[in-house]
Amino acid sequence: MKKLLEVKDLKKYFPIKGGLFGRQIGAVKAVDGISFDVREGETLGLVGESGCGKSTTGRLILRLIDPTSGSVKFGGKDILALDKNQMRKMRKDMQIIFQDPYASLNPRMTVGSIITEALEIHNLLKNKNDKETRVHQLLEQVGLTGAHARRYPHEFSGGQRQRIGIARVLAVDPKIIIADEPVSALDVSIQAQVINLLQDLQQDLGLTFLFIAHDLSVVKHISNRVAVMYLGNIVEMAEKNELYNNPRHPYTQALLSAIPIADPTVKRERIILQGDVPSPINPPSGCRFHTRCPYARDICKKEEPVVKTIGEDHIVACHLV
Amino acid sequence: MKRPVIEIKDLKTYFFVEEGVVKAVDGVSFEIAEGETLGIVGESGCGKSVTSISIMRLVPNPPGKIVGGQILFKGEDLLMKSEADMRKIRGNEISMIFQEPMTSLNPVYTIGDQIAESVMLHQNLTKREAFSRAVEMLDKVGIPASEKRVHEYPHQLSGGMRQRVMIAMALSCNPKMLVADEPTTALDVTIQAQILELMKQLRDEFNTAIMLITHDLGVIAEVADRVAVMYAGKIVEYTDVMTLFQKPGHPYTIGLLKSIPKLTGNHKRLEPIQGVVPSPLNLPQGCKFNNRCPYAREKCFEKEPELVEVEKGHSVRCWFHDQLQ
Amino acid sequence: MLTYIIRRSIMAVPILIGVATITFLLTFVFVPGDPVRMIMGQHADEATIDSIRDEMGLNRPLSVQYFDFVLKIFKGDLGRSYKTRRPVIESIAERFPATLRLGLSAMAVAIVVGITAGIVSAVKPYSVVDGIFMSLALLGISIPVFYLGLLLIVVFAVNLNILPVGGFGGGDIRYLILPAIALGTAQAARIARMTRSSMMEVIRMDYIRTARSKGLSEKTVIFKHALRNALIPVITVIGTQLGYLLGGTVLTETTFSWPGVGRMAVDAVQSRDFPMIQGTVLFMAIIFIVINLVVDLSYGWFDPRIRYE
Amino acid sequence: MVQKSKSNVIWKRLKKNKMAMVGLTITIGLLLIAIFAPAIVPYDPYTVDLSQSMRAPGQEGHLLGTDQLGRDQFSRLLYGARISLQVGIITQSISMVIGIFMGALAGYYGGKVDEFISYLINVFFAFPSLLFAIAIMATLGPGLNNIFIALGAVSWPGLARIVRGQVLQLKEQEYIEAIRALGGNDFKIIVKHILPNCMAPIIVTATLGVAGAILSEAGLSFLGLGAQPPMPSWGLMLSMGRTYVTTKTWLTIYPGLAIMITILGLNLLGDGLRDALDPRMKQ
Repeated sequence: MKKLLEVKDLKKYFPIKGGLFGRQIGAVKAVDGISFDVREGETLGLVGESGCGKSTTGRLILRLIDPTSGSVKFGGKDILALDKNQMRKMRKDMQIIFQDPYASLNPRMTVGSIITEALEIHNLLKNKNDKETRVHQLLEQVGLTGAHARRYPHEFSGGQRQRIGIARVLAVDPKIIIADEPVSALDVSIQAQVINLLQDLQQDLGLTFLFIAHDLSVVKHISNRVAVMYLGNIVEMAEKNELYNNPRHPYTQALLSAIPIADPTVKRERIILQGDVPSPINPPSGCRFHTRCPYARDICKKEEPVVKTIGEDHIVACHLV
Repeated sequence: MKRPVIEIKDLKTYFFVEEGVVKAVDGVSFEIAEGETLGIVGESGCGKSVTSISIMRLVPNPPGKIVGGQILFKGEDLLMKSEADMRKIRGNEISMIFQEPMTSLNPVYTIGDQIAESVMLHQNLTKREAFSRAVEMLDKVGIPASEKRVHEYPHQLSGGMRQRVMIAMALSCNPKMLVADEPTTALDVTIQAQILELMKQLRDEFNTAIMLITHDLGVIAEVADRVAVMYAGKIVEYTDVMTLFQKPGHPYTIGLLKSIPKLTGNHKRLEPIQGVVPSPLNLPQGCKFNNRCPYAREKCFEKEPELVEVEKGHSVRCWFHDQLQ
Repeated sequence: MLTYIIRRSIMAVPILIGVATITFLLTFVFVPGDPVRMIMGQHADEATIDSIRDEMGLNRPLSVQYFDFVLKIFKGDLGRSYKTRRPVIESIAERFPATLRLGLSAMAVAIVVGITAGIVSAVKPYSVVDGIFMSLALLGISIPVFYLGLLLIVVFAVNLNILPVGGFGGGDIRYLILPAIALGTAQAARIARMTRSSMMEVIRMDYIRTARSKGLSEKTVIFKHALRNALIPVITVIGTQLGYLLGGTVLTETTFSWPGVGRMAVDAVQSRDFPMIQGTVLFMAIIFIVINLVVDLSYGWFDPRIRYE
Repeated sequence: MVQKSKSNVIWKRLKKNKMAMVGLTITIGLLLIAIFAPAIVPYDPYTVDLSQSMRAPGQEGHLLGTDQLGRDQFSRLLYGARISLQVGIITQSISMVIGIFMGALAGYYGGKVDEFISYLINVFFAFPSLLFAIAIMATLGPGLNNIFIALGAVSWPGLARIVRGQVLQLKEQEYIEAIRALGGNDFKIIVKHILPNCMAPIIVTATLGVAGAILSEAGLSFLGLGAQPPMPSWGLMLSMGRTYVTTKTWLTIYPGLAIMITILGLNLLGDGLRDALDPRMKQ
């Protein structure tokens, strides 16, 4: 399959200012050298706990935040090299869906004008009649009706708002959608509706997804491949069944064993990790996971592990594999 | 079965707002025994949190008010108690932990202060004794370097650590009952695992009755002994945890179980519950679930079903529960 | 904490320079016409005026004057009055104690009355007492201090004849009462309103629910858990209020013929004595900067999150 | 669900608040007085008639008495509303133009722009405001036009600080990110998405700012540094009345009352707007 998005050695350090004269005294290493590809038509899941850098990654790819270094190629083109105008055009192909359905829609605009705005930015309207038809069509595509266009966001439930956000994204007919925790703010019964919608759209429109989430069950359900992040690094990445059935990195193993399973008959051996995730300001030396890793050895403290390929499409960054 | 620590009978808590009356909790009954964990599960707005603050008698008034029912704790009705008597029970015999560890501790006092405060109040200890009790509790909940940590402020601790402090505070007076309102929802999954493990361990050690409120069926399956499923202010199903997952009796429970993605097995398409939770000011006539229920028939729109025991220890609020499986 | 204090203090220096620059611009650059001529009148001869200009250093290039001006401020030299030819700082030193006396008494009354009323109102919101307090507070922020001053004079000095109409009275406390009340009322009202709203906000916080769930009495919940948090924004208000208060002294001193810096500033404006105006305004600004620095530092005590920054 | 726009909801909330409606009534009343003063005054406010000097209220058809020059106080007070409202509205317009521009610039772009504007704001804030206004008036000389400049210069930093804070907060909102991701340009984002959503605190601040400006003008005129005779400025009238405070109290009481009612009305309206625009603060 063709690689649609190629990310290489992407880094983002947020400076920390302080001291007597407000100089830079350190950096939050939010994303610290990650590489991955997303193939056309697939869903790549990006999982990790809070502060691992997964949301920052999504924003870096879209250049909503400027990366410190690294490269992002979309359809073979290096988008970090684009100027403002070229980037504006490029944005049509790459879109984002957000986590909070209450914060992602302008409360002062009607649903219709929210969607129209997206169409207008990229001059996708032929004439005035076209506007209404397109808006209705988009709303229907996400399971709402044309009558909803005249209403304001506060008149909708969380799940419906998420649908409106999706309609806005679909308006510009993107090739890839970065979905940043799109269902984690929703109730269980509504979550399923939105997940199904996303899957239907992918099938109908041939979309590619980068699906960012902390919920491993959701990620497994929707993804083809899954990458696991810890403290700004990708520690393991594989085809989803391979990753969930045969996790090789100790962090992946612990993460999987920590998920509560909605079935009281399943009895598992839990790996309970000690302590908290260390601060990304001064991340641990060597392997970043060594402070919590049950198998850590001397080498883990000293040397950063290199990424190894251990099977078809299965990579892992651990000294012990 | 062990004797119940608490029995809730037909509890009703309403909120009187400008637009009308919200029947947040509308006739809820359940009981919890020593050392037992009752899980209360439901989606946002179903009344599970209001149930918990009703037990603590901390419903904000106005606009909220407990308008009916009984809360029997050690045989006495908490709703009949004076505020002064109630204060002797809160934090002492019934304790509570909350969803947001980041905001549930007072930012301007050390965690030692905050734990010791409870102990001094309820156990008549001196400040010095209370502080050593605080250190002991911090040890129990697995906070390293407790002697030093006891003098730290909440903002110096991570979310997981703060939730441990909340638990230490709640258990510091050896309560008979612990009310835990979504205690792990705000935490990461590896930290959630730590906290759930800790709660199980402490329950066994102190033989506390736990009421665990959550929206996460996974958490329920892990720690609950029995479960009450709530929808629109009412319990729709009430049974032990095995039965709930293997033989769910209410269409809402069935719907919930079908709509969550599974970690094991292959992935069929999810089957979501259609529609949205109705507005609490505008609940449907008859069964409150009728507008989303795939099995709804005429009767469901006419009359609301009672919660009936369909077999021993398994109650369901549905006209057609016998025809569902 | 020490770094915090030092950093905050260092940050005040550029502000001070900015304040000095604006004052300089106002008095030397934007003034239409020649200030010396304005003072000396139309009939003074050119030679006299020029010699005064020379004496004042006004014949040097502006940039030289500016650097000289800023440097002198750091040495505590605010120039000489056009009118009396005395150093401005001397006149200020003479008058400032009276202003300080007035300002401190007003603020002390305002803080005590304001915070007490705010707490009482917040604990029983929408009660009769709250209604009365908040109506009074609303009147308090709506009444001009000079009007309140005049009303107090009419009632207590003229009609009841129990307190003096004005003047300093050689430090007699009876002379202080009316001006302090006039000046402090608006501040008390603002502090009361802020305390109330801050308190009501804090009372809704999760940690207050936690405190209640521990079985603490309402008194402990309010005075131990809520108050300290609620006071953090109130302190900010007190800080900004001191600015209004310093401005208010000008009006109060004029109303009550109180011999402070404020009245001196007004007199200076009327006689177009620019170094004097500039000196008093600058001096008050410096006082205000120092006050705000102290206020900032006091956050550290109330809020450990800042202490450990 | 009935369709309703946001301003409708706000108006409904405002209507329910009795105090706010009192404030609104006072404010509208003042506006009408200011507009129609020439038509409703019983006497010309500037005509000196020494034979009518110092009439007590009610005497010889002078509702609120006359001053030392025999001018009708009631008529002068009605005309005074013109001056006060002019000061309030013009000053706040100046302050809003500068404040919103500076605040939006600083908040949206951050970095060096923000550092500079924030520094400017802090410097302006370091002056006690009335003293600063006095210093400006001393430079420019007394007069109404100079009051506009002085008070505008004093009040923009407050608004700029509020706008900056709002913009800073709003630009992190996901709906702003969404437009950026779609490729919307900065100017449109600020004007179409950010500013309309921070109108609430701007309106409240400006309403209270009108009150503050009127109060400051009265203060400056009271000190003799603002409006000059024979203008019927309330502050100036008070300062004249002060000379006779022990004998002719009506010359003090009524002008002061006029200022107080005006400020009270605006404060009530400002408070009401705050509650209506930010329902979180109430309840």
